[in-house]
Amino acid sequence: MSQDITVTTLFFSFAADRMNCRNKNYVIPQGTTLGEMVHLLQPQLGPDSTHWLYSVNEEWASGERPLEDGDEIAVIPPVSGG
Amino acid sequence: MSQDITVTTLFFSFAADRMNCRNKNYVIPQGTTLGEMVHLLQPQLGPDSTHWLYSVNEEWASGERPLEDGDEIAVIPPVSGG
Amino acid sequence: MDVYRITKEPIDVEEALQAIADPAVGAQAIFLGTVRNEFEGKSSQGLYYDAYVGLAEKELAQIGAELKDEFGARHVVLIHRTGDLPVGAISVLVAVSTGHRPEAFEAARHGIDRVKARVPIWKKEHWSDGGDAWHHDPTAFGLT
Amino acid sequence: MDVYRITKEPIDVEEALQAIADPAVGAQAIFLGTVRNEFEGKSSQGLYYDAYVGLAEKELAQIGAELKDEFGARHVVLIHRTGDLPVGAISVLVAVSTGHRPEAFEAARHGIDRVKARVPIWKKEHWSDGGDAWHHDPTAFGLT
Repeated sequence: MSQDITVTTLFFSFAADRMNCRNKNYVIPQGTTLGEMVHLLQPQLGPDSTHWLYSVNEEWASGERPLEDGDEIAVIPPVSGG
Repeated sequence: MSQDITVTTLFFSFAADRMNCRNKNYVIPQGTTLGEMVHLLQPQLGPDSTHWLYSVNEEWASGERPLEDGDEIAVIPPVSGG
Repeated sequence: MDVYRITKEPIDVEEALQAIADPAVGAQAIFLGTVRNEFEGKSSQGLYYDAYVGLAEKELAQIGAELKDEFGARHVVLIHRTGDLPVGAISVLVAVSTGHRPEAFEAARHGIDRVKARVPIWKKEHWSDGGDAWHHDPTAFGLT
Repeated sequence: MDVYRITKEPIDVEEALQAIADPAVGAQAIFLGTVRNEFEGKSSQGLYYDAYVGLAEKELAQIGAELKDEFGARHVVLIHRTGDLPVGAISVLVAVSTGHRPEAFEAARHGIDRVKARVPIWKKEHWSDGGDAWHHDPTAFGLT
């Protein structure tokens, strides 16, 4: 039987504008992958968000990564530093 | 009838070492060209000096240039700034 | 010495020069990005920079390690400023020191290119006409 | 603002940054040449630089004009120091500002290359073992 976990998600730049917030907690089923989480966010983040980068706990992460309770996910739209 | 003119010649780097001085005045016949002057200096400056650059009155000059009274000639061995 | 930093404070070029100094070094290359008064022909009053600080500093350090491996940089300083920056302010500094000059230019050039391409930092243009626009936002620059 | 100077005084990087500042500029590239503690594997205590000051400053200005024409540099600073310089001292500074970064690197790179190739300045190595040698002197480095 799967338990739920809580993850924190950070939004930056125009992703924060689209979400109307800088960070948000989500309660999701244990075993959820990062890719599934992104799919969950996509309606509000926009269709381009599947091409963006993501990190978990300040490390770049791919869609297959299983999420754990307390993870910090960051949504990284195309960067524009410099 | 040709008169004599006086020119000042400046030496730098190892050219100054070879000449044992930083500058020297020469009395030469009017109408002498820079190339002829370089030929005159060559025994002491060394055989490589014909490949060096020269300036007259702080402007790069070629061998055909006729020298005039009071000219400042600079002997420019290969540069090594930086 | 190496410095990898995201900061709200003004960037201090002198600090970077001290960090990359080394008696074995003959060449130092420094790149500064500064805030322009226009972008693609439209007048701007300045930029706002947002960053994911933790990951950004890790990525700066990763880029610094690459510059040492690939171009023989002896010391690397990568600093990016965040917050509201007026026209003329330094937003980013790349400073490297190397034995000779070709590597210095190579390292600095790849340094700024990689910072711009990979580090999680975002800029918003404060247009002189009052509007704002995040760079790379498809809706902000008529890209959609 | 442009600066073309041969000087016995220490080179002031901050002065150069002020000179190239401009609200229309997004990129600044600075190259510093520093005195190394060795040359081709032989330990050195420092360098002596000689210059033909009048012609050297004219040539620096000529190179600056070329960097503007060829690479769109808006401001150029070219300063070379002369006299006895200890290890670690800055011997030469090239600073340029441009609209964008590729031209900044191109201009700075060609700036230092042309200064080294064309400006009447000469350096003498003060070896740690006590000897001296002018660079490019065919007798000094066993070239003959």
